[in-house]
Amino acid sequence: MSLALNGLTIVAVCAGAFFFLAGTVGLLRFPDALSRLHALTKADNLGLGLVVLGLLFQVGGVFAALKLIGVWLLTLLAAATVSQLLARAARASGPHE
Amino acid sequence: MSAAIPYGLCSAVLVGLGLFGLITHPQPLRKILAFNLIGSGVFLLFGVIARRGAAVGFGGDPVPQALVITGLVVAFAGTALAVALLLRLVDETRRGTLRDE
Amino acid sequence: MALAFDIVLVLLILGVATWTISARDTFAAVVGFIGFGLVLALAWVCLAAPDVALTEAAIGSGLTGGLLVGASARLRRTETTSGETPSISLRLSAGVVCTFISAGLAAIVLELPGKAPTLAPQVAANLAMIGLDNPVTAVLMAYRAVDTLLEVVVLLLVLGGIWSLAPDHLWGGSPGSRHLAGPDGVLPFVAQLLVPVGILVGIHIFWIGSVAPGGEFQGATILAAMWILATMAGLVDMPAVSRRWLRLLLVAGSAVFFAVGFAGFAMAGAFLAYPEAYAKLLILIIEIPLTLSIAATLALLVAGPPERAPQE
Amino acid sequence: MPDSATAGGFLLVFAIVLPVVGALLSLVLGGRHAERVTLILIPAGLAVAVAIAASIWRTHGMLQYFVGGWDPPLGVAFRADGLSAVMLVTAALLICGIGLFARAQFPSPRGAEKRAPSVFWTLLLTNWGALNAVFIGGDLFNLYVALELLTFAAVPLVSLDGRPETLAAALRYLLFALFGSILYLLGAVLLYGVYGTLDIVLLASRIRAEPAAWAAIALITAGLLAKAALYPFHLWLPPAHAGAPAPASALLSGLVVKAPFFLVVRLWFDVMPKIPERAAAQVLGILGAAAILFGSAVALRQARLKLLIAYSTVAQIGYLFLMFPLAIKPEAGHPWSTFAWTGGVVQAISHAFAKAAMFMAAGLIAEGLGHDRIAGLAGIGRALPISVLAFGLGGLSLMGLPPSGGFVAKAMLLTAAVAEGQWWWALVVLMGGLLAAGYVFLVLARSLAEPLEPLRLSTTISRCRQTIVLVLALGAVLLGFVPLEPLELLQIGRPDIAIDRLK
Repeated sequence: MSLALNGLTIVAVCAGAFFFLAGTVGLLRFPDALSRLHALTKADNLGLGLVVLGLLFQVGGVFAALKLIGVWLLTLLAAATVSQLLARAARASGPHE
Repeated sequence: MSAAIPYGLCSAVLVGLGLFGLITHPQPLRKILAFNLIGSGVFLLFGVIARRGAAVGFGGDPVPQALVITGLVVAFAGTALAVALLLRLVDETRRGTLRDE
Repeated sequence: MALAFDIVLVLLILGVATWTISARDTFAAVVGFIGFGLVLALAWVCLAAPDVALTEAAIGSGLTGGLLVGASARLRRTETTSGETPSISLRLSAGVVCTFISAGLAAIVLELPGKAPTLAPQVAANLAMIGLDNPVTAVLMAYRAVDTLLEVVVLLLVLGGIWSLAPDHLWGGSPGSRHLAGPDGVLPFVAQLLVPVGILVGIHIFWIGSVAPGGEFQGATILAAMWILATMAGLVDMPAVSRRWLRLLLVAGSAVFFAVGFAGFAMAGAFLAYPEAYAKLLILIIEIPLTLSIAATLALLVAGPPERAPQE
Repeated sequence: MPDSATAGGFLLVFAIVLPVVGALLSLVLGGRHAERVTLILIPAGLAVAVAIAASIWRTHGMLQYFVGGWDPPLGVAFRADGLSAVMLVTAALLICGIGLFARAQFPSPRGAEKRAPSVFWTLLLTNWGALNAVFIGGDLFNLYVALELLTFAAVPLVSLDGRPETLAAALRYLLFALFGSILYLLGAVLLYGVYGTLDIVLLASRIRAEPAAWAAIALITAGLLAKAALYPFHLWLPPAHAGAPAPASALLSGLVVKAPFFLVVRLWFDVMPKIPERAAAQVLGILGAAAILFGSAVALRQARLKLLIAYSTVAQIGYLFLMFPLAIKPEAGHPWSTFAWTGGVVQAISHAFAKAAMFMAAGLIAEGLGHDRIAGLAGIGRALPISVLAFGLGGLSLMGLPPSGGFVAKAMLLTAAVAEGQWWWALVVLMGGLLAAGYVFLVLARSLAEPLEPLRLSTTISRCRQTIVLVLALGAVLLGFVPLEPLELLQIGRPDIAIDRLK
């Protein structure tokens, strides 16, 4: 049983790490601010979600699991806000990079 | 030999790095930043010393850990005062360095 | 395996630190510093100091970072004038000196006595007397309470020092400019969502400080951050610094601290001593106003000197 | 060395708590009341300081207090020996003089709270509390917090007038001071790592001659020197001390720079008496000598009175550090070493009085003239005779002419230097005295000269304020008449009491 759980964790966390990597590549390679943000926030939110999912198989109690999900939700909120603000700032300062 | 050794070496390098920044950066804000790096190095060294003192079921000696918390707060206070002084100075002079005229 | 993780983490810390020092742009350096603080918090976890990790993340990275971001954004306009870089010979000699210092320090670290001195047994031996389970809180609030008391005074003093930088006609006014909440603002929406959660988290972290990692400084920092967020979103406005209630809020923590300290003369025979039966209660009585005072002080420290004239 | 709290130890708590609580009270009540709170607390604080000194004198032992009843190394101790007592009383007397003097400059009128007076009075109290905390601190980390308190209380005083020059001076001061704090803290951390305590007395019994201890002490000393503005760390001092308002300059130059010096003395004579460090002490002496010669020479070339006095502070700080090569001896208790040690401490006290008087006299002169250019001083000797007299009397002490505290101090240093065969320090002391005479007479000659046109003061300067300044200057002079007896107070609590051999 625990072997199966460990396996699920490894798969989920690795998948999460892959999305992080993809997001970072996007950040570095995409041409302008908006598409960089697009790559980064989408990929990283999914990546973190997968990592949290992987860790959920390992926690002992319901409370700890809720805490982990809470962390994910807060990060989602923060990422969404910050990318909104950044995008507005980018649009306000013009199309040049 | 303990697991704290890498962090001890890290703290030594941080102090040197911060000092380098302090000497070579002319802008006051970068100097303030460098201070914070040196401070982090010093605190980290204290943390290593605390870790070495693990005993009676504690992961580290709680006294240095508590002192680091106090130190962090005091360092923040110093940074806040320095930043406020700098911003006011820039407002007054529109000039960002400490150079004499 | 654990050692490999430590080494990777250390390399990461040093990499971010080098970036912070070497970045050409000040703003980039500040962003690097915030990242540095977060990675450093991980190091504190590895050093079995979760209380410090929380403080580092909250104050060392969060508040200091926020302060520096604000400052560098305001300095951006003037930065172009100060583009001069130090001469190569200065950089070289500084590099040599700093390498020497780092090497010396590293040698001392490696030479630290094999049997490390520790006060942990003494801390543990008296823990039951105070009724706390978190040894770090016990050190902060009992054994070395006088340090904590002076530290809170330091915070207040620096706040007074920052206020003193206001021009005469703004003395007593409110810090920062008024943030107005736009109708379609993202920030007000988030703030309305996040502030209540943040306040709960702050209180929780303060409250568990007696038994688990956490405490008044960490909790207060989160509360302060929520206040700052609410101000930035335009939900609340920074009060005029001459307000009596604000002054009372700022001083309440240290006042109660001093009061309990003096009561110690009568109850336990020494300044800042707690009678055994009431130690936990008395510490709580100090900590509640102290947390609020520290939170207010930290938020106002970030807000800076008054920038708007007081309304008569 | 007492190993438990002593009777009367609670007085030490009050020495710190009274001013700090006063400052908090000022913050709550509003700036209008800050002055009143200060003036009420000054006699109380003075009484506490005198009571501490009297208690030490009577019992012939140190006062000790364990805060919260927790013994070191777990808890924090406050301790006062003879040296602490003398510094506490000096600080209280000077704060008293500065407070009375500042009433006219920082009045608190009815109505809305004013910025400068509220800040000044609150910071005066905080400085006092921080100074007392330094003088009686028994724990290196507690002392770190106290030093930071002192720095953060001192820096805003420099930029009180908000001009760009003083803001820059304050920022530079703060950066130097923060640099000093970090070095100090690093040293303290190393000491804890090796010896497991930060308590000064426990450290003294555990410390051994080994690289880590040397490094720690070098770091702490360097940090303190940056805060004490010893050459070559003096760069921040002249603009800061000259830019502050006169009463604040008096506080900064008279007392605040003495706090780190006091800690260097604590460290070298109380923490590591067993480690003979003659070569290191020579380095301190050389830096001191450089400060004397450099500071005095630059002071001679100043065009502004307050800058001249500030550079003279750089020089006079140098004298303080001449005591180290003369007093550090491998065999403790050598009679001449006690002589040099006492000379250094008397220099600290007499300079505190003399420099406070000189800065405040310069403040009055600048207030009267509307400027402090030395070239424009002609006629001020007739217009403000008492202030100029006070300046001259303070100058007497700086030069080391009898009768003055400065004379006693410098004579003791000279004697020790000659007796120990380190004649080069004697030469430096004499040179410094000559240069000091140069810059003091320069000012006096200009002040006493006949003006080309009759001098009209821009404001009237009250006689009362001039008298306060004169009293402080007389204090520096009177120190020259103090017989050896109270100097014995200085020796209480020192491990090597050798004063008997001197008699």
